[in-house]
Amino acid sequence: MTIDIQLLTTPLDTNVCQQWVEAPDKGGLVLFVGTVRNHTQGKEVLRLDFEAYEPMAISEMRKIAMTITERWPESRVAIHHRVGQLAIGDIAVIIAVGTAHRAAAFAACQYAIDTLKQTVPIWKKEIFADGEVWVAAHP
Amino acid sequence: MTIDIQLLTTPLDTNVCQQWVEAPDKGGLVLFVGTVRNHTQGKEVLRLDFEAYEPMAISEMRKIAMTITERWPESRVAIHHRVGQLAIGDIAVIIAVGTAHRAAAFAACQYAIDTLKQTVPIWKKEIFADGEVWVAAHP
Amino acid sequence: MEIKVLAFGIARDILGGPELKISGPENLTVGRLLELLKERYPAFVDLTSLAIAVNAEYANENQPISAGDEIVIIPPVAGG
Amino acid sequence: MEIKVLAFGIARDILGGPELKISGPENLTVGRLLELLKERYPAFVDLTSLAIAVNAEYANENQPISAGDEIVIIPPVAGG
Repeated sequence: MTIDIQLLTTPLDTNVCQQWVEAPDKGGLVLFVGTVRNHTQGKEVLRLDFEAYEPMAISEMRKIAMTITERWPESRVAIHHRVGQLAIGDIAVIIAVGTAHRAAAFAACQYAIDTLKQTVPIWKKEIFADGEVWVAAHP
Repeated sequence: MTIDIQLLTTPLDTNVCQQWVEAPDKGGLVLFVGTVRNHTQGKEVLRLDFEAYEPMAISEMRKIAMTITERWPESRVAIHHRVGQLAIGDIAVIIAVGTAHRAAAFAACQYAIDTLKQTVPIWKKEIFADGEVWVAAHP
Repeated sequence: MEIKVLAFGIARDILGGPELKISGPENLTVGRLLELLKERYPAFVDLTSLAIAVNAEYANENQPISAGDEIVIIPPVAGG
Repeated sequence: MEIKVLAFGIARDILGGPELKISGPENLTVGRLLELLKERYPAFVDLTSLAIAVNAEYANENQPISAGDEIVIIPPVAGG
């Protein structure tokens, strides 16, 4: 196996993802780490609640990873996404890609996070002091 | 300070770089991890020896980081490069960039590694079973 | 035909619960289900997007729905 | 004027050591130093590139060299 897909309720670990994609023939690793920011459009965020339609979230993340291994052969991919209640600074997602050369690792990692945000059925609700809002739900 | 530049003879640590660029207002972190590959152009590599013209290597890495903080305001940057004798799989360089949004972090991290390979006075010698060669020295 | 529809995120808030039982014609399609949902819950019209997953795969509007399918309303996703 | 030139990487191998003492004219420039080096060590001509750092900064060919400067030969770099 060259891909590792996980949907977790516990804190994510960059080392675990990095170790998954390391290999003696992989000279370039690129990791994207998405964390919970403390504000959005000027408003202070207290926390974020993530939920997923789990079987489909996993299968859609797997599709992204499989596409990467097809488009950039010999790559290794880890995608870990967290669900549940996250505090400011917590890691929501880690994507790690290892390839022989760095340009492919950058392109594949960016493809993965861009696609994840478009296709993977995960939702997040931003909690403010005066209310809450489902992110991206409304134009 | 928002930049951390290090030239080290000891193993590099992704966590240290990640923690440097984490901040409550940084939602996207991109890390590039460059490791020693076990072959180059079909030949098996036994190990790599890195050396640096140290004061200039540090000042050129600092220029890269300063350019990033100017071009992508409010970014945080860590660049750690190792020197000395490295085995297959060892990490030679880690570049971490944290920004509010991910597109800037990808662009800045790629800019950093591309520029580092062009300007920073660090040299590496690949050691094969039957000889050794200074990388990139000859056309 | 009675089908069960699951909902996540803002779709669950709009339905007022994680599950909806709906009576539709025997030859129900994904497109017709979306129309039924928007008729009954106009708040769905205001969303950035609205999709239906059938058995954990995105379904196009022409796809027929069978009694045993797992049907899920997918409001705009926001992972990462 | 006698100046001291430091060398790293393949430049050190070409010089046969990390340091070279060289006698040049009083109005020595970086460009003239590069010419002197290539005349004395033709192996420098075969490199992908060759630069000179003066006091830890890349120097252009017109830059004059003074007696106290730290002069370093920079063969093709390969960090990362």
